[in-house]
Formats: sequence, structure tokens, C-alpha cells
Amino acid sequence: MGVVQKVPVYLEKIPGGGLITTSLDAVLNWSRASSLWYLLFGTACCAIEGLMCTGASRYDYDRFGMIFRASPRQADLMIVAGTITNKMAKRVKILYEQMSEPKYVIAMGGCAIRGGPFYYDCYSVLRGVDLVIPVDVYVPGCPPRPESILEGCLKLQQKIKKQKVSDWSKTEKFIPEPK
Amino acid sequence: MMVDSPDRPEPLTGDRNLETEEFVVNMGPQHPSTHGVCRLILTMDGEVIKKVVPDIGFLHRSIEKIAENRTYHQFMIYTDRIDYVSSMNANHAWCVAVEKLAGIEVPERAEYLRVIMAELNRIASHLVFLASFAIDLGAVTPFLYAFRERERIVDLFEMTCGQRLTYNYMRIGGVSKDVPKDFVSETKKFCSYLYPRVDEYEAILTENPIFLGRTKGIGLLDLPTAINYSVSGPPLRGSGLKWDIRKDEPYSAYEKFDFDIPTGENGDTWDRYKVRIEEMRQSARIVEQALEGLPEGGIKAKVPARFRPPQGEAFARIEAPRGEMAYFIVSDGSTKPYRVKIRTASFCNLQALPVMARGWKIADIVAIFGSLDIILPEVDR
Amino acid sequence: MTPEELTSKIKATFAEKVEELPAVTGIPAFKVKPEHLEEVCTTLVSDPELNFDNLPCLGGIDYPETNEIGVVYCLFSFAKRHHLNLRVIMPRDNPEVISVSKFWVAADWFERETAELFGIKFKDHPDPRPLLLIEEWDEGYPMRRDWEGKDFIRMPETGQEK
Amino acid sequence: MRAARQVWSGVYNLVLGLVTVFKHLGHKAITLQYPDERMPMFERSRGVVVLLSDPETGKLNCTACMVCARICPVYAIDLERSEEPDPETKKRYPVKFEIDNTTCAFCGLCEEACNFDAIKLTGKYEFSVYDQKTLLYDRDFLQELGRDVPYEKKKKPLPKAKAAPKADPTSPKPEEPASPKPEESPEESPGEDKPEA
Repeated sequence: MGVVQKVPVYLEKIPGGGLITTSLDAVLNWSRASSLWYLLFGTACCAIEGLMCTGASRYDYDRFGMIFRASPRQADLMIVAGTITNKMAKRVKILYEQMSEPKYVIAMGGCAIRGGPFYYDCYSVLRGVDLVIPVDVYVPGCPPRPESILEGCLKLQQKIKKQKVSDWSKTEKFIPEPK
Repeated sequence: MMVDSPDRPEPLTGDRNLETEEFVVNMGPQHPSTHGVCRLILTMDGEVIKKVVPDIGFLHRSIEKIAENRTYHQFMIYTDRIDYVSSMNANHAWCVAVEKLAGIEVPERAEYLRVIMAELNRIASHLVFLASFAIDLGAVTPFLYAFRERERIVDLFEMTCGQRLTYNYMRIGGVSKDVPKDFVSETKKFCSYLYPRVDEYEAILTENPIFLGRTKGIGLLDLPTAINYSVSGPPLRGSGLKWDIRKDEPYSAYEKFDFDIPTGENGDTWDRYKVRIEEMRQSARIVEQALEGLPEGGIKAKVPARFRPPQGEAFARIEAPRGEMAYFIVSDGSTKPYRVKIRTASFCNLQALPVMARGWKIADIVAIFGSLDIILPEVDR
Repeated sequence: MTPEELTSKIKATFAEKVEELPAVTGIPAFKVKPEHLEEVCTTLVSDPELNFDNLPCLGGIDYPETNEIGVVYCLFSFAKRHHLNLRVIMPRDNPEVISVSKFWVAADWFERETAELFGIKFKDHPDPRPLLLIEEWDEGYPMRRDWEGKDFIRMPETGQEK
Repeated sequence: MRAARQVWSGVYNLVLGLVTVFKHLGHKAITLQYPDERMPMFERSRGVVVLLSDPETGKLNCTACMVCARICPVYAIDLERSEEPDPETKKRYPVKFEIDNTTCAFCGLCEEACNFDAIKLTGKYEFSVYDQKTLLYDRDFLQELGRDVPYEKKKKPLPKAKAAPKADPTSPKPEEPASPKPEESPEESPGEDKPEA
């Protein structure tokens, strides 16, 4: 935890500092929410709906300032589209760790949320991507319609707009909780 | 490996006195051009590929194990997820196999509806191929065009069965729902809309010098190798064999329709692309014929909810967009299958990738991989 | 060749090395002892009348009741347009069979998959690494019917199977 | 000569591609401005699962016969039946009806199996949440979701349907459940129609 992260916390305590942090919040969150670059990370069925169809002509991610990136280093948002197997789980974690802060995750479809149709009688599927990485928004569906995933993105934008710079100091380590 | 093509280019060309060292490049599992989660371990000599080892299993969802614990009706929803780009064909394969096993007669209208749906889905699948193949090679425009047309097919499907991707439309002994009123006219409209669109893709891509440079003569697959590797579908036809299960072992109502089997000559990347483009036109032709002759009547044979096929085994294969899709079912007379072996086209086609990619540049592997049109859940199941 | 001709031809060629099974939806099926498989496959590939050049499907099958495990080979000939179904049945404890990937390369991955999921050993396989499961898999052979794993949740009974 | 032809073909095809792309300049965009503009959903669209209620009494149509829970391939429906029939409608009702939207595959088999117009997949799709646990929908929420869903009441299968199977493939009723359903419901859920009969 660096000094820079603590600055907003102290800034908030001095008189008039609150005004600065809130306007800083507004500017930062507005820019973050309106340029969510997402990682091209599709594994199964949801990749067609969530990444290809939604990125193509009819529904168009670009309208929300969302552009796909092939590299996790340039991405802010990871749309986990599809089943995550045990073999893939480690790689998902690596990909998530490679993304630069601030980073957000949308779990798209039943499989990414909790294993979906592969919850029972299955020996190789990870039952929920939130067992390995923290998830911000869950979009149910199998697969969800492009509108649903767009709505999930809008929900995420709302979440981002509520963030505070003073929360930076609270960098939590993610501990997956056993279900 | 026993089979080795003699006319494959040598990996190293020119006079080289410098000592070089091979190195390994890891491609995937998350890579935009692997269309999912496939890892390719490339052994390189400079820019030239010496060896490709595909590492699969990142999407192994144990569908064969699930099949042993679901009834024949319930397993239908998993067939959707084996090949999600052409769910209708995957459904169709399962239905054909189970109907063969139990000896169920399907009403003619249902067979026609199945053919219409399967062919529309073939077009949709080839459009996804075109979109991803073009974007892999750096052309973004066909991606937008192809998905524009695909949305119309998806609308037709949603109108009929309610879903956009995992249709779950067919049932053992027929189809789940009859088509809505304006389906026939809408589909006819779509077919006549499609032909000029396919010409448009061809105008953008087929003879484009950049596209030709990236695809013509790249990734050769000769016919004996293709057969020995059990390659099927457009890669096999691209290698020059006039073989299509729809024509040669007709199932459903395919023997009633008139269509051509496009074939390639050299078995290169461009031929595989061209075969798919031509197949779109032929599929549209089949759809038009099926709509013309769509008979009246029932859409579902009587199949009990607790469906118990007789003891026995069945092997049925169909021509899915990516090639041959087969189910081997063993029944012990209960409501659940004893064993289901799913043979998918991509599994075998991907196996032939090392032969095709050896000796080409690293940039070509994107084109070769794209031309195989691999769907990873089909590989791993 | 029609299925009947094929059946009689195979019976004539291999005599007691093969044992006829009920046909699989019109496809002649034969049981082969594991020790005869190599010989049978050599003839199937090289005989100009049989000429099986293609292997569309290969899979394992488990019979825990009789303590047996088997491999099913679906063969096809593009030259002659006929199908054949071969089966090798082995004891379940230490199943071992010759690899057919030298006849049909397509068998390579099929056999790796079967070896991994069913625990059948394929002798002389060119690349006997696991294929699908995670690298550190140690829970046995999941496709065997009596397999139980620690992460495996069975679907609760819903009354469909009565 | 060959080189000249190649150059000509290259230039011609590049221009052809450009012309094709520029032809689209005047076309109307097909992009859907999602939050402001929505697609009209098809009647058969399979979105979220809802429970339907009788428009007259406002009570659930469901008689907790368990057919949907049995047919569900992913075990997403958790259903518990009441001990006593409802005093007003003289029918049993579900005490607990939970649909797990995380495992649900939206396949529509439950809707097809239901004989009482009780469960339906609707065209609603906006259900993303911040917390996974809220995706378990209980009976009251599902009923609330289904309040504004229009539906056509199916003809209720008679308990004696086994004796007279109605063979009418020509009738325009594609949503009719699979033919064996009428003979199945009495044996699978004994006594659910008894109070009315």
C-alpha cells in the first residue's frame, strides 16, 4: 500500500478536502465507466452471444465505450463467457492477475455463475468462477441475450460510478469462500 | 505417425550457415485466434513452424458422463451445448441416433422442418466461420456483415423455438413446436436476401490479393492424409473428395432435395473457405426446396415421456457444418443411455492441424486454424 | 459391399478369430480377442476387398457387472462405402490392447482419451500422454460406471428413472 | 503479360471490395439503441421462468404435481407440495417453489410438461445482479413476475383422458404437450384432480 493510495484518505480529513475528493471521484468514475475495455475471453456458448453478437452490428458494445482487447494488460473488464473447467481455472486466475487495476469481472451465464447445467454429474467443471476471482456483476441466462449482458454492463457502470477514491487504501486480498 | 505427405515444403529454405536454436512458443489457452480455449505449443525455427502440439481439454465438461445420468429426453439440452454454433445439427444427430435405436418413424413434416432448421443453422455456422476467419486475417468488415445476416437467422430461430443459441428445438420423434404462421414467408424472404449477400462477401474476400496471399496454397492437406486422420466436412471436401453424408448416406429427408457438393482442388486454406461459401448457397437452395414442399401433418411421433428404447446399440452420423457428427449409443433398456460416445468433427479435424501447419510461418497458423473452423466444446466435450 | 456380404467375407477371412455380435443398426459387428486385433486390423486395411481406410469413431465401454471393459471401433471405407463395428472385450483389472494408431492416425487422440477416462492401456501408442483432464488428476478413471470422486455431485433422484 | 494480368486482377478486386463497402454507406444502420430502444420479444421467447396465476382468483395455477421438477434436466426446480388443498380453489398448491436461475438452462422442458399452465418461460431478460445468492427465485417473486404475462389457457386434461385419446394432429395447437402426458399425470401425481372430479 503506497503513500499515493493514502493521500485521498488524509485529504478527506482536512477541511474542504471532501470537496476535492468527491469531484475527483466524479471525474475518475465517469472516465472509467465510459471506457470499459473488455478482454476477449470466451470459452463456450456465451462467447458467441456475449462477445461476438453483442460486439457486432445489431447490439454494439462501442456505444458504451467498450472496445475489445486481446491482451489482459490493456483490459479493464473481463467478461467470463462460458464454462470454466478445473483445468482452465488456474489460467483464469492468471489472466485476472495480469489485468491492471481497477479491474472488473462480469460472470456471464449459468456456467460462469455456478456451473450451470454442468453442476451435477460432472467431474471437471468449476462450480462458479467466483471461486477463483471476485465477480462484480452476475448475468443469469443460458446463454443470456445480448440485451441482458448489455444491461449487466450498465449495472457495472452504475457500480463504478459509486466508487470512492478514499477506498483505494482498502485494497483487499481476495479470499475465495468455500460454498 | 505413419502418414506423411511427400509434397510438404521443407521447413528450412535457403542457404544457412548460421546455427539456429529451436524455441517454443505457447499460443493460448486464451488467444483471440484460437476461438475458445485451445493451447498450441509451437516449436519454432525462426519464423517457421517445425512442430505443433495441440493441448486440449480446457473445456472438457464431461458430457459423456452426464449422458449416462440423464434420460434420452433430458440429454437433448446437452447436445445443444456440444456444438453451440450449430445446435440444430447437434440436436438432429442425437434424434437420428435415438430414432435409429428405437425404430421410431418421424412424420414427414417434422423431417422437413428439421432439414430447414439444420440448413439455416449451417448457414449461421458458416457465417460465424466467415466472421471469425476474416477477423483473424485482419478484415473486420465481413465480421459486421456476417453477423448482420446471422441475426436474421437467429430471429427466425427465436420466432420458432424461443432461444437465440441453444435451441433445444428437436425432440425424439419430431420437433417440439410447429413453426409460427409467418415463418415460411420470412424464411423465403431471407433466402432471397442471402444470395446477393454471399456475393458481397465474395466480392470483398475471395479474389482480394491480400486474402489470396494469406490463404492460397497455405496449409495443404492431401486426400490420403485427410482420410487417414478421419478429417471430415469442408476440410475433407476442400481436399477434393466429393463426400457428403447428406448425399451419400441420406438421413431425414435429404434424399428429396437437389443440391451440389462443392469441392476444392488443392486442399489449401482457400479451398476450405471457398467450400464453405459455396455450401451457404447450397443450404439456401435446400431451404427453399423444403419450404416449397413443406407437407402438412403431425410434427411429432408418439414417444412416451418415460421413453425406454429396446436393448441394443446404435451408430448414426450426420453431416454437421464442421463435418461428421456421430453418436454411438448403447442402451440397456432403461430410460437412461448406458453409454454415449460422441464423435465430433472438430476433434478429428484438430488432430490434423500439426500435419497442415508444419513448415509454414507462424502467421499462417492463424489462417490454417481458422480454416478448420474448430469449436472447442466439440473437441473437448 | 452390402452388410451381408461383408459379414460372410469377414467370417470367411478370419474364421474363429472373430465372433459375430448382433448388428448395430445394420452395421455388422464382431468381437475380437485383444491378441488378435493387430492381425485383424492389418487384414482389414490391406485386403483390397475390405479396404477400411477410415476410423470415424473409437470409444471405451465399461461393464462392471461382468467385470469387463471394452473398446469399440467403428470403421468405414471410403473406397468401398461400407461400415464395420469391431469390439475388444478385456478383463477390467488390467485391460491392455494394441494401439491401432499405426493403421489409422485418427485413433491417436481417441485412444489417449479412452486411456485417460477408462484406464485402458494401449500398447505401442506413439504419444501416451493424458489428453483432457487436469494435469494433476489422481482420482482414477471417471468414465467407469462405478467411479466416485470427491468433487462429484450426483443429481438428486427425481423419479424419472422408475 | 501474366504479371500485368495479376496486377489488373489485384487492383480490380481491391476496388470491387471498396465499392461493395461504400454501397453500404447509404443503408440504414441496424443497430439497436438498447437501453432506449428494445426489440419486441417473440411470444415463444425463452427468458426467465415465471409462475402464472389465475387472473380471476389471483391464485397460482400450480398444483405442485412435480412434473416440472422431474423433467428438469438440471434440477433447478425445488418444489414442495402442500399437505392440505387450498380451501378456496380445492386444489393443492406449492408451499415452496424455488427456481435456481444459476443452474437453469432455459430449455423450456418444464413449460412443455406442465398440464396446468402454471409455469412459463417469458421474454423478460433483465435480471443481472451484484450478488449471486439473489438469483434463487422464490415462489412469491416468481408469481409477481408472472402477473403481467398473458397466456392462453390450455384445455385441462380430463382425469379419464386415457380412455379417449384425442388424436387431432391438424388442430392448430403446437404448444400441446407430448401425447403421453394425459395418461401420465394421474399415475404420477395421484389425487391432484380428485377434489374437482
